[in-house]
Amino acid sequence: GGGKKSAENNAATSIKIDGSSTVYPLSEAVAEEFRTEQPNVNVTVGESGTGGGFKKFSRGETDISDASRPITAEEMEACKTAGINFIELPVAYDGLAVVVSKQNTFIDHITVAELKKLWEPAAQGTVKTWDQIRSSWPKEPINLYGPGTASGTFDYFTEAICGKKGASRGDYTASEDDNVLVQGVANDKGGLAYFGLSYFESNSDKLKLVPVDGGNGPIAPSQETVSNGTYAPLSRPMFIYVNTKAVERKEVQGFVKFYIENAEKLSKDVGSVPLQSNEYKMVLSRFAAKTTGTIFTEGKTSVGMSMADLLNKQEGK
Amino acid sequence: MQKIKEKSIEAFLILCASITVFTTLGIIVILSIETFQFFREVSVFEFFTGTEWTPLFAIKKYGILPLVAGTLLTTLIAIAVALPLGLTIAVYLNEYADQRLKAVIKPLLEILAAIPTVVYGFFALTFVTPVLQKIIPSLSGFNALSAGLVMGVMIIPYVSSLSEDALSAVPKSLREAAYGMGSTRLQTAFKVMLPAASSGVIVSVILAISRAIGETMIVAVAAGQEPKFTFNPLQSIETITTYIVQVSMGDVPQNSLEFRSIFAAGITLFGLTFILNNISYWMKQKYQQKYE
Amino acid sequence: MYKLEARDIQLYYGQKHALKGISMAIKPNTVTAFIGPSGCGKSTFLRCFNRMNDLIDTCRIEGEILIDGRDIYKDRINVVDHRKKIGMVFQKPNPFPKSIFENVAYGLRINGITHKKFLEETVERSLRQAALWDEVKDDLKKSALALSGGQQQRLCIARTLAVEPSVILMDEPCSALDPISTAKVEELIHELKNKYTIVMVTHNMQQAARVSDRTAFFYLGELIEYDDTPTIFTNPAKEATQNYVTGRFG
Amino acid sequence: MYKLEARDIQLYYGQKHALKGISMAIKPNTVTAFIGPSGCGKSTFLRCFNRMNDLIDTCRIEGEILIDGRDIYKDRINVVDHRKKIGMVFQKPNPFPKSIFENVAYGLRINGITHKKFLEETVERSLRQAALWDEVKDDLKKSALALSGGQQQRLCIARTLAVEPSVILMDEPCSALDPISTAKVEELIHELKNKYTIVMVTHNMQQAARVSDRTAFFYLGELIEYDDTPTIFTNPAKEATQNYVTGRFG
Amino acid sequence: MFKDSLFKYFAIFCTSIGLIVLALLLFDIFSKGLTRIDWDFITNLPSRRPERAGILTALFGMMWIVTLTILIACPIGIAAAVYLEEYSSKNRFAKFIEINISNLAGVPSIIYGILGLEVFVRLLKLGNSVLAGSLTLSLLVLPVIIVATREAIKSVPNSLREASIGLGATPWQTIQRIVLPACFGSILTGIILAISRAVGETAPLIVVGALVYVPFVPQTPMDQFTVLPIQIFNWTSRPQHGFVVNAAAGIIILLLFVFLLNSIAIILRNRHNKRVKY
Amino acid sequence: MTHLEEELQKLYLQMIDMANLVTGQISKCLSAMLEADQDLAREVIFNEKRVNAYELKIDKDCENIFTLLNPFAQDMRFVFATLKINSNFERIGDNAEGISHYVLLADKGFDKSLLKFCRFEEMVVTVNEMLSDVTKAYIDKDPKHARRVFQKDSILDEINKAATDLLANYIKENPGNIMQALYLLTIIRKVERVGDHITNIAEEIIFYMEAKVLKHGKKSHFFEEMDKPE
Amino acid sequence: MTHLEEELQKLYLQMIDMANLVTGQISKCLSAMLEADQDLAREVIFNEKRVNAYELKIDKDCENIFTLLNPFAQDMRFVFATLKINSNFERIGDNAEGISHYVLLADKGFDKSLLKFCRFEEMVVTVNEMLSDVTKAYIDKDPKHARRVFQKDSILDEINKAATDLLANYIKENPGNIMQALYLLTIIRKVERVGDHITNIAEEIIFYMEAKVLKHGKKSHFFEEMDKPE
Ligand SMILES: Nc1ncnc2c1ncn2[C@@H]1O[C@H](COP(=O)(O)OP(=O)(O)OP(=O)(O)O)[C@@H](O)[C@H]1O
Ligand SMILES: Nc1ncnc2c1ncn2[C@@H]1O[C@H](COP(=O)(O)OP(=O)(O)OP(=O)(O)O)[C@@H](O)[C@H]1O
Ligand SMILES: [Mg+2]
Ligand SMILES: [Mg+2]
Ligand SMILES: O=P([O-])([O-])[O-]
Repeated sequence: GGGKKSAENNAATSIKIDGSSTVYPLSEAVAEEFRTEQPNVNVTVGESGTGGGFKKFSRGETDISDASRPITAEEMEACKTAGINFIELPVAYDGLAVVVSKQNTFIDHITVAELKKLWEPAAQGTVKTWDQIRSSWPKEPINLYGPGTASGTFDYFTEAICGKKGASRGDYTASEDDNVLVQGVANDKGGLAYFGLSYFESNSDKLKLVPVDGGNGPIAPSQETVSNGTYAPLSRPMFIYVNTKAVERKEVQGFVKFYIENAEKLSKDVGSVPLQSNEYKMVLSRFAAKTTGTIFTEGKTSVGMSMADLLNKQEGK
Repeated sequence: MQKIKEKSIEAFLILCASITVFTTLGIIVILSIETFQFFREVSVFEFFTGTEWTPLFAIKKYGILPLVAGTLLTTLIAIAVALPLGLTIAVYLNEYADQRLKAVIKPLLEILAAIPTVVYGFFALTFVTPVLQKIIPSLSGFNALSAGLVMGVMIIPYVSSLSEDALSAVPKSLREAAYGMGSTRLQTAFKVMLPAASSGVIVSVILAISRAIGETMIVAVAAGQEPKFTFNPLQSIETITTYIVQVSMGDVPQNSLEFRSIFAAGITLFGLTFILNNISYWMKQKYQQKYE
Repeated sequence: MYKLEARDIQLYYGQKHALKGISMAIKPNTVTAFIGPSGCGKSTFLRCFNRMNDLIDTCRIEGEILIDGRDIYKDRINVVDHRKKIGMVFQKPNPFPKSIFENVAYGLRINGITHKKFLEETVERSLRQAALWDEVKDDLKKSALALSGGQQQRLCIARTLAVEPSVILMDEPCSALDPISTAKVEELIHELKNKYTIVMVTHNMQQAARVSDRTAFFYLGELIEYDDTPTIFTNPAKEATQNYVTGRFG
Repeated sequence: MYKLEARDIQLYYGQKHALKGISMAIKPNTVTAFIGPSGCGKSTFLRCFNRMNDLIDTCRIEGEILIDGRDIYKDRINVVDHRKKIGMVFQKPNPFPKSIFENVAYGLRINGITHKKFLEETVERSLRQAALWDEVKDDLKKSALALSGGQQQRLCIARTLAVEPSVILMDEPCSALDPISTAKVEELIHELKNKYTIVMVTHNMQQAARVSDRTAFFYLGELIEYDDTPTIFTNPAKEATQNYVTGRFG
Repeated sequence: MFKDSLFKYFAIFCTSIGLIVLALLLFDIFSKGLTRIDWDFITNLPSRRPERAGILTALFGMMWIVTLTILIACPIGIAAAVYLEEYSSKNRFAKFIEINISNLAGVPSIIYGILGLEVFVRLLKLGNSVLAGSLTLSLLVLPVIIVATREAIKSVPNSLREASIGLGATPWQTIQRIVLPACFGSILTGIILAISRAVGETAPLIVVGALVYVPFVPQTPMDQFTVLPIQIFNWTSRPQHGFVVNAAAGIIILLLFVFLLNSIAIILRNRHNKRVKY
Repeated sequence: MTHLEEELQKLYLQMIDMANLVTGQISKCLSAMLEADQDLAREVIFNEKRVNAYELKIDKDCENIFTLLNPFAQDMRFVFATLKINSNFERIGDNAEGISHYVLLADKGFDKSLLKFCRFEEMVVTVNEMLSDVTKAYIDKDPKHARRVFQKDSILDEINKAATDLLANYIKENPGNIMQALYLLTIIRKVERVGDHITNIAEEIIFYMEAKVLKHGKKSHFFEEMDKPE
Repeated sequence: MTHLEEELQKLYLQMIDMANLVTGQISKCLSAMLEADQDLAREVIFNEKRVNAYELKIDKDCENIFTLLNPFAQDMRFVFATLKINSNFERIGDNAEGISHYVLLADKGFDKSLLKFCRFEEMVVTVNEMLSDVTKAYIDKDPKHARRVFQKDSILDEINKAATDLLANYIKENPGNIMQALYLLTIIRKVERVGDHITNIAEEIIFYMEAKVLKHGKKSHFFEEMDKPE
């Protein structure tokens, strides 16, 4: 019908991006910069969530889908049935910061095991005071804050810490909006939260960052440590998925290239963490090669793998 | 010729009126298709009796009651605020305040209904909760109480303005009768005016409740997203609307069971409002007072 | 001794001089009718007697209104208590949206009376006095709004009687009623006269002629003539009264 | 030749038999008054003449209504056109919330007449006929709602006259008016009689007595008596009529 | 008497609570956002840098959406109300519709978004256009308009209708020339209430595909769009502090827009009410 | 009982009083005449004031009822009839007074034979009967009683008609008794008039009860003729 | 002019017609008597039907006005007065007819000297004047004219009183003319009655104009006494 026709007409001058709200700032920044490059191309960016983005993507309604998690099997299936092929491109990291209130004086670092003890489903209703985690900590009540269960951050954190997606205690304070979590934990002496690193950076006056010991000693997240993978396992990759059909359009091709080339610089601007420079090269070549499909084999996740490894693995395959 | 014109106009009007029916049908169909799929995997019994709601966790439980409880709890708190405050304000504006004051205060209060609800959400979270925590130390950072309170403030104008309209519509003669019998203003307002305006007041309250039940952002921001089967207002809870907005705009894959659960939740909410509206219709019929 | 007395009443609505030096004395157990063209101040004057004009912000009043010899505007009296002694019945029947019983008991309840037996007795007595008891005695729980217009008006009278006032003010009590109901209310007024002092405003000259003992003719805020009803309607002293009652006005 | 004729009219509101075999013939240029207790079917019968009852879903009618000898229910006539010939004036003055001019011109405008001169002439003529011209001629642009009750009712009559009906139906046209306005409207009716056939419902016996040539007494949906007005009020044939006019009813 | 004055002070207290909350909110918003408002803020495109970001496209998108919503919802809502009040008989179907409409008024807005996405965007293939968004919002506000208009129509005295019919007007002539003009004031109130609600909606528009970053002003109803509340919503969830200020500034503009609509309505209504009084 | 009914009842009772009073006046003045009882005649003259007062009172009441209570139909006819009956009774009272004056003038009493001769005693009996008939008719609201008076009135007429000749003869035969004869003639004329008034009363009662205008019954074509041109 | 005013005007004009008619009847019957004009007498008798018809019509109209138009105050008094005036005129008409009958009976005409002797001609002039006074008073609504009749009425009374003695003497002197004398006596009595009726009319006019009850003026203590006990 008319919709399709108009979509094709618009395709000449516009690029549609939709999906994750985590990736949104980066895509927005790229789109903004791209305007100076090619003012005639209208790039639009939406934020209907990774799930919503993939739904549209799989129906051919968008050219590029922002995602804060890898595409799922069902979503791939949907793309397949609709005859849509995609190129999966990691563009940056989202570091997950574990924070406590400035008023909290006793926590200086935390181990992954302790985090697990704190967050695993079994902890629900039983782990209530800090001394249960580490005996040197005071017997004060624990208040946990975390992203909403429908978010990729939640999925990633639970998988990274508790070993299984969604494996988390339920009795914590959840919110979709990380600013809300900031508000919550900032005023809560017994509180602990995890959310995007950028939210810590903007609120470092109110919050205390907790270094995480993933086996190599406590490491505080920073652009540096996240980017080079030393801050593990709490950093997750962000992706864009490009429709191969759209790639046939020159402006899309140009845009994606521009995206990859500028992601390093721009992700710092918007508060996310860039990949390593070499990794961008690999991504660029992946795009140039129009390698379709995901780098994540079914069931496997991104946890604990460096992006370079993953990309290499894919190349190798 | 004229007949044809009249007939075609009527046909057009019927079409417009049936749009509301189509809308309802559309909502029901869209919710039902997915809900039907959902219930192929989840037992209806569990859904309506379960007290745990963890569709996004590793161990998935689909008991809607926590969400229903959360919805009812915040709505209840909002109404507990808006009803007495709104009615008191309505009575005050109608019976005590002079006309000029009323002409200023009424539109001012109506502004409360026009403020974007996100703003209210942050107000609840960053202002009301900390203040309340000074009084109630056990209050958690996200809680039904402050979300409900602020939501109550938001819907005050629904109650105050609409009820005030209803009170104004009560014939002057009735008020004069009450004064003539030697009633005080208080007695006049509560023993005569309010009962006489009951139909309009009920409608206003129902509208306010509907608004509160359907309200999303305030509860999403300030009440938390923790589905708990509790009626303790000091705790963080989750409402049906919060759940729907969280999932539908989150990262969950859209053709998954998790995603479908929002349709089941949606239809539950739809049913809840439906019951409520039937009750209100019934109450309205029962208490409706006609003055010509 | 007069029951009601007004001495040189001047009443202003903001700038508008609505009553101009009205003096009048009303004997107990009489029916007094106020007649006059629309807007001449009949209602305004009537409402002076129970200080109903207090409810209007712009209203200012001078002069004295005496009830049983006491000035109700000057003496430090309690308005609310005072109004209890002066019943009022309005143009349109205005029962409260409650049951018949509760309507009549209202005046007692606001006085804090809860004794069931006493309430029941008073309600019955008042309804009997208002010639309504036989028609409603089996439906006291029924909503007062389900009554016919004439019954409603009699209910309003019963409601007024329940608090045992000594004066009943009526502002066009029959103008909303059909002739049969009107006749019933008129009969009632005729009978109540034995126990109460009644003052009524009416636009219906026949009615004034029929039910009142004395008639006062108002014009442009002034009391033009006040005399026995037969005199007013058969042989008034003033030209203006004559013209008004014979319909040669304006 | 009769102007209006009703032959054995049976009218039902759903199950309720509201008019029971009413037959009546009305001569041109007369004023006919319908009297009877509330709910006896006066308004219902009046509204048969301009098929106003068509608007009520539950209403079913049998029998013939002839206007100038034509059966308006049977012949394939255009209801809307028919209503233009039968003017109607209601209990409460109900001017449209428009200017005086537009109120009177309304009937012409809905017929698609836009010729300015013609409209102006018709408006003036109608207002003159309704004895209102002198009072409003300088304010034709003023809102009709700013007029007094009596003026409003005369405006409604003028509005009716503008479409040049031959019959005017009035349903309690003075019940909302004060006596002075009532007198004016009555005078008007008295004068309009020369050009129009007037049928009016009234609850005011004096009014029926004053203005009508013939009076019909209805009771419980039946036409009890229909005769010259003096006869009805001084020497009615039926006991029931007698009882009603002397106020010995119910 | 004592209770009476006691209640009076309690009532003044209650009224003040409402007003104080309002004052706090407005103070909060204005103190955060007022300084941010300048011509650039209004004319700039969205940007990743808070200080450079503007609301041009969001503002125009909102105007598009609101205008189209008014144009779609008002005629339909009024027509529906006219049908229900003036034509349909008062039977069980009418009762059903009545309950149904107040039911629709209580459906959360995001469900309308889902409906709009399925029906307008996908079924009717309107895409993520202004039109699809307006249609969705129209459905959302329709119940409010219908309910308000019905109440307004109910308030028109029946005698006016009979007068018109009695003069030989057709039903539609009567509605068009008498009924609707007579209750125009109250209809206006309903419309404004509805539009105020529509102006602040975020979630349903996001669901039907309203975007956030749109670097152009929509030219046709088929264009993609964003609206101010979405922009505000987005800004409030950004980590950088500058965006919080932007959000406050955006809210100020939004409130100004709503007040503008409200005051137009209030003026129109007052003027109308002065003319029409029963 | 409504206010109007109360007032009508009062009027009715007053009218009965009036009727009884006037009936008494007539019977007394005639007795006075027959029995040459001057004191009785004086009483009648004195009581005429009462009759007048009654008339005024009833008139005023009728006026007030008309004005203030606006009676319709039967009620209206009742008041109207009462008004007329009242005036007739008053005139009957007038005549009683007049007769009494002549009784006083004829101070020696009337010649019994003259009275017999003129059938005056029959006249007295008849007129008394007529009065009581008409009073009964009024009290019982029964036109049957009223109708009886028409027959009796013709007796009076007959006696009256015959009287002139009879008296002329008498005068010729008893020139000394001229004055008495002239008085008697005047009195007979008055009694005849009383009969007429009683008939009028009867007519009014019938009008009230049956709404028939009997008065000037056979001449009504004039009335109709007058009605037409309007 | 309102409907009521129109009706009152109609009534007023009718009453004037009636007054003129009756004035004519009286003047004709008296002329007939003085000039022994039997035809004129017959005309009067014939015209009595007209008078009766007028009376009925005016009565009916008053009744209708009372019932249908419910007049108040002055209007009410006007109708009330008209009603009474009407009945008085009717009775005057009755008397004119009666006189005419006696004119017919006295078929040779009356003895001029007798008439002079009894001051009958003066009586005729006076009663005619009174009638025109009272008619003028009604037409002009001017009580001044009405007041004139009281003085004149006493002339009639005086003549009437004197008549019995004068006629008795006459009879003694002219025994052949007994019948004429008796007729004359009857006629004089009737004229005196006419005078009374005219006075009543005058009283009613004054009552209507000035709202004063003159009737039985001096006897009003009775009336007040009766009023009290109620
Ligand atoms: N609240 C008010 N404010 C200002 N003026 C008023 C007010 N109430 C009445 N008036 C004016 O005072 C005058 C007397 O009014 P009032 O109501 O007493 O008249 P009324 O004789 O009872 O008339 P009606 O017969 O129409 O009831 C009128 O001119 C009226 O316009
Ligand atoms: N729309 C209707 N549906 C059902 N019954 C009706 C309707 N309209 C009138 N009636 C009934 O029909 C009967 C006659 O009503 P109508 O209005 O003609 O009475 P009316 O004589 O005009 O009374 P009123 O004097 O009170 O105006 C009443 O019993 C009334 O209840
Ligand atoms: Mg008044
Ligand atoms: Mg009716
Ligand atoms: O109240 P009514 O319709 O009978 O005048």
